[in-house]
Amino acid sequence: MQSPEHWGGTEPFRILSADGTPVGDPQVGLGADALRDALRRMIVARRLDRECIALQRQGELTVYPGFEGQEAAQIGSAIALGSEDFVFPTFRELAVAMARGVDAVQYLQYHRGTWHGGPYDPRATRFGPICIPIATQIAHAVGHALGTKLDGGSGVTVAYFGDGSTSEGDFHEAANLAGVWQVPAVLFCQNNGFAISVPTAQQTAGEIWRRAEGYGFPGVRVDGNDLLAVYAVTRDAVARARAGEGPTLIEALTYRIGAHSTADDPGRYRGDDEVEAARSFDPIPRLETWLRAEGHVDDAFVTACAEEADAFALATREGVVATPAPPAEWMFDWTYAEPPGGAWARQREEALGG
Amino acid sequence: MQSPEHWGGTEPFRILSADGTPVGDPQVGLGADALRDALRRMIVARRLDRECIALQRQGELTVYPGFEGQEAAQIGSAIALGSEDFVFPTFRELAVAMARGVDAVQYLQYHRGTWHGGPYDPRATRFGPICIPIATQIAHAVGHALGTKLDGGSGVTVAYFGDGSTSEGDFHEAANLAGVWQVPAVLFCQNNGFAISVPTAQQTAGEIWRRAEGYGFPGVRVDGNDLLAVYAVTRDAVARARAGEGPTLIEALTYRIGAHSTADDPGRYRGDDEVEAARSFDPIPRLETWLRAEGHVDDAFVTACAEEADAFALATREGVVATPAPPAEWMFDWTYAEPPGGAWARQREEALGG
Amino acid sequence: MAESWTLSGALNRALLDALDDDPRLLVFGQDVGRSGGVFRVTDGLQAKFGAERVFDTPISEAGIAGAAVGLAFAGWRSVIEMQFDAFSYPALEQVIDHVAKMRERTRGRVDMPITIRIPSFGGIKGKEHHGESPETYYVHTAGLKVVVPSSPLDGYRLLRLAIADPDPVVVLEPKARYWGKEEGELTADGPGIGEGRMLREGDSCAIVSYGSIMARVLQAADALAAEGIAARVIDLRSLSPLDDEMLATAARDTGRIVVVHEAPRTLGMGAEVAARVMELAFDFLEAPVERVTGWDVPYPPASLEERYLPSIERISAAVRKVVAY
Amino acid sequence: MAESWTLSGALNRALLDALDDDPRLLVFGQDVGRSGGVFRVTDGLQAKFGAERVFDTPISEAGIAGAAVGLAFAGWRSVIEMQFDAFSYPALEQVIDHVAKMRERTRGRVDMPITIRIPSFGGIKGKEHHGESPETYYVHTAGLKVVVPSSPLDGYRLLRLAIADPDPVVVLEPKARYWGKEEGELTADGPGIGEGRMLREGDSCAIVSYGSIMARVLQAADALAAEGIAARVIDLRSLSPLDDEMLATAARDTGRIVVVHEAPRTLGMGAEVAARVMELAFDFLEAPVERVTGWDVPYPPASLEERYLPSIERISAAVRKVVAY
Ligand SMILES: Cc1ncc(C[n+]2csc(CCOP(=O)(O)OP(=O)(O)O)c2C)c(N)n1
Ligand SMILES: Cc1ncc(C[n+]2csc(CCOP(=O)(O)OP(=O)(O)O)c2C)c(N)n1
Ligand SMILES: [Mg+2]
Ligand SMILES: [Mg+2]
Repeated sequence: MQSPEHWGGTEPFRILSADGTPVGDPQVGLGADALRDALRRMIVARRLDRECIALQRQGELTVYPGFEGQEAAQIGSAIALGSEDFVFPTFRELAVAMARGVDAVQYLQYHRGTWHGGPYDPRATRFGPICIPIATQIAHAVGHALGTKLDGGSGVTVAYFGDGSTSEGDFHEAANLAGVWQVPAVLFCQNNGFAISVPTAQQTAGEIWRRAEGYGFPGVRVDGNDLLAVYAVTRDAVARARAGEGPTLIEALTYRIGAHSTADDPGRYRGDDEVEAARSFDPIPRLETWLRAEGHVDDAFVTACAEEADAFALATREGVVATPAPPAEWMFDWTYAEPPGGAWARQREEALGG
Repeated sequence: MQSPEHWGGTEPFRILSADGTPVGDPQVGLGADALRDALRRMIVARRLDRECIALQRQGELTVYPGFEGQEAAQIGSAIALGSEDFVFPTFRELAVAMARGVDAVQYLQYHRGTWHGGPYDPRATRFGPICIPIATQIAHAVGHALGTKLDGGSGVTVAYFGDGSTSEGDFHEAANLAGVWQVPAVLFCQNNGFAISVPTAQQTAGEIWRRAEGYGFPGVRVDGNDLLAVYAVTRDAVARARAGEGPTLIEALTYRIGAHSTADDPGRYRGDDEVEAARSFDPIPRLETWLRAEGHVDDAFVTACAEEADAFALATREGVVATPAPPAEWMFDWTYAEPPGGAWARQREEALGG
Repeated sequence: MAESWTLSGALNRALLDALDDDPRLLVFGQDVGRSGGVFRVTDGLQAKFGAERVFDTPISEAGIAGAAVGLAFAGWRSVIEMQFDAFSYPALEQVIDHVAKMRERTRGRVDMPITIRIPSFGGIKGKEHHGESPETYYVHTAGLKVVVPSSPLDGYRLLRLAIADPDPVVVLEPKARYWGKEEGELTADGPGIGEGRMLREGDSCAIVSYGSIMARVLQAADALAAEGIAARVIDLRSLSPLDDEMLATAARDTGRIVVVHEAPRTLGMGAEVAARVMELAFDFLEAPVERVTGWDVPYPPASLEERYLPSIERISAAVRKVVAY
Repeated sequence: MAESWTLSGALNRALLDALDDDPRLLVFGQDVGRSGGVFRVTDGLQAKFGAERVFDTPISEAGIAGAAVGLAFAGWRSVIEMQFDAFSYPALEQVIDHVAKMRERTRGRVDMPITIRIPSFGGIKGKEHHGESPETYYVHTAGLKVVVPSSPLDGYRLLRLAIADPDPVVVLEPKARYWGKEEGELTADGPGIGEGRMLREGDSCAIVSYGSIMARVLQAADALAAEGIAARVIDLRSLSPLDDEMLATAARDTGRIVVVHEAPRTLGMGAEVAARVMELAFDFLEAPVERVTGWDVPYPPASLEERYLPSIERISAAVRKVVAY
């Protein structure tokens, strides 16, 4: 089985089948080093994701939304971006953040409850604030891309979002604006099969990638568990955008192996069999198998990745656990660039004096 | 010329060309009487529309949004509905309202500023309140259709909206819900070329009818100035819905010959030449020419229609002008079915006592 | 022996009983069906009443609210859920323009028996957008009624009353109190929409509050009682309409009012309470109405929420201040 | 000789001057480009600055606000228009969650220099949704500033200040006053955001108001002066932040405050003014703060708007009442 039942309809673009055999041309322009690096990133990301779940269970993080199973979709797309590109994520793109060079400890401040949206510097990392209100960040991405276009810049803006997000009005308005303005943007949907408990089939009666045509730009459906395929379609979309040819909508079919978040109990809405089946098209073994067959990686490499992953997870844990609560002044420090006097200033004193 | 420049892209379904010559099969199931009646309705509606503009100029109505040029789109679709069907309109569907049997004087209370949304009884007329917040009524239609489906009823709910309305999040959410719920609904878009001053080409880079595929149901583009074609596609969509086969999106290409409303100055954003060109594909002469060629109507009939139209316009004028301002109690009478006591009741006294 | 109820359980029971009583009642929203809601308030309802009456929706808050309006035209009554406080904002246009006004727009011909459930307020160390107090947006909107239970038994009552009401009612559920317990019989009898509840008697001053923070208000009142300050405690529970009578009596009896809420101060409920108390009983006021509230800043991250939420100390200090005034 | 300006003309000039001064300023919204805006406030700007800087958008209020947020990340400053009061509601989620909070969310790293222009208030015999007073929704939202000019010259000033402000500012334009004239020099100098203006001196009482209805307040004050009642008149002009100082002084000097606005009473600005005045100057108050406001009902149709809007009679009666208290 290459895909769970929820992947009905149009077959996605695919290069590696679930067992790691190429069904398309694997020469996507990633050399052996880059491919190894991609595998390494996936291994490290998954390990960190599991560490975060443990951290949450131990009370060191608040509710945490894992991404196990989505590593190829996230890393395959993220490595197709250049340093001038800019990402507006949801709350589930830790692996993208890492690929963009965002410090994991900084990122996890969000889930530690230390600060909101962007504890990291979104301008320096070119990775926007973590965004929870569903689909709102897509409009930010489109506006940002418009800004780049007006500046004559070469950067591309990528919005990440989930299948459930495509039901929000904000998805639609942003996508339509992207088409009208012909901005250098990529709308990257990770269709991971669920919006919390609601399967994609109950989210829409259509196919998400097909929405693009109604906005006047191309849409593409890709196997989101196939890193090569994800990389290839994202690279093409980014190239189109950079060349001034406008936006692309990518629907990457993947599967959320874990719970929606540590607060969620997926046993209420899906069977273990479904999750077991999903393990058979896990993106990591898929790439690894092929890379081994190609002779690009061996046991030693994979072991080294696992060791690096452990070390990174532990270092991140230490960093997270060591993060102190922020000073109470921060409640008032960032609200306004030009803070009001009067009652507002007195409130500040009342709050901080006490 | 069959279509103004803004009708690019996919050719719409058409039965009568602009000069009244059939280019498709005119046997759409409307007999001679029904066809004559449709022409009569168009003539009467246009005459009333012009009367309303005059009434506004004379201070008898507040701002009025005319529909000249859209008579075939409105009447062609409205006569495809049965008495069990239900319409949720925008603010520009007076001709639909008339075809549904809504009393014109009642309807025009809205524009007289006598009362909001539905001065007529929307349940009795099966014609929902006039709706200004763009695209919001589409969700009402979808909810209403869901209600009918749950009741096992045979009625179909039709939402009317404009080209500009398709850019709102509410259009999208409602359309997607219609697909997911597979409700008996028809989403009828009158693409009249403009949203106030903004031409459709700046409203979206796609084609509106194509949006349907992304929601998992059929979309169709029709020449909205061809009454036969509009009737045929609407009838089919209604039949599909009634048969439990779900929603259809119809994009009817038409042209708003007049201003957006009596407060609008179209000279600021379009040339007279464009409007002149639009007159050459006026829906009324198109149908009339063909009906004359078929021998279904003659001068006497057309003259009788014009006389009826004059009489109706004048009677409506008299009715409108005679409408008194509502009593001030109405401000409080309908806000709540179970009105609060306390401060609210005291406000009522304060307001009405004074 | 009386049963013990959590707020989540009592609300669940209210929905169950209402669905049982009225075959034209629907319950829908994100994750309310198969999974039973993120706070389990709709647990088991789909299994019992079927997926036609209790169903999951796409993530489309405006569409959900708009569909409820259309369903009302078709004679259906709806309970819709907005998953968290801030996620009710995408529906504000539909709620303000139509849910609140449709009855008026149709001159009374089409009622809007729509209940909008919104898990609200902070105190659960939630992430941003999960701890907001949205009441001002709804209370200022004429045509809506707004209620806030602070306990399981009152939760059952208010939700049943909201569903039975022919007008749209926003029910703000104190998410920090979903798992707190109370013993007693579930009943819709008792104080109605528009009536407050006096939770403690007292004549030194009156503390007026609602929602999650009521629990702290009661703790503060108990501590103050030990100091010899007998603070009356009023649970507003109905923010719109407000119980003017109870407020006026409290002002007349005590002359000193402290109002406590989590929402930011400016144009929070405290402003309306202050203005009304002044209108109703100016001559009896011995001290200015004190507002103990969240600050005029965005709801802070988890690690600072205790510096934002009214604390027992802040509440007590305000009471001491008005009493000493 | 000083020029004569309409409010629409002065606002247009403010946009023109701001676009001239700052090449990174954009103006966009529905019909603001080619047609120059339904109230002509953006007339001629696209012709002068090009369709890259002044442009029409699809009908997507949330998308417009969201795009402005993204543009701010890219270092652009935006003036966006919501065509009428009620048509700003579809953007509320973006405005509350992001426009108001993004600076805080990014710990000050990304400012939101966004100006949201909204033609507001009633009095033009408009249809439903065209006469609302949306200020409460914005004023209660921490992170925003909210200003309301009541005259052409102050309109120029406030719009320039709003655009120059590094924080998001909502500018509620009194649409009933777009065509009223005032003579003088256009300048951004003078009272800033956060400051009120005293339009009439007087010590018998103070009438506090803003927006379209200011005109009536002044007429009432003039009529009252003839009766021997010297009412101070305060144009708040900045609803958030409020000019506490001016309110406190007015309360101390007069002991009697009447607040006038079009918005429904419950949780309208009058509630906040009343609560603040009590906090700031309780001991000086000789009478309860009177609220002369719209009723707690939807804005009525044209033929009843005069029964809804505060009239000169209602304003005068309230003043007489507090003075006689
Ligand atoms: C406006 C809004 N409504 C509801 C929610 C609650 N919510 C959080 S995540 C989620 C599901 C999102 O599904 P999807 O877009 O598929 O992303 P995924 O979680 O699968 O990554 C929901 C409904 C929210 N965050 N924002
Ligand atoms: C939410 C909202 N935004 C803006 C407006 C202002 N407005 C009234 S009509 C209109 C244009 C509508 O265009 P379209 O949908 O094409 O319908 P048409 O007027 O052409 O019939 C606009 C923008 C509105 N009524 N509602
Ligand atoms: Mg998903
Ligand atoms: Mg149009």
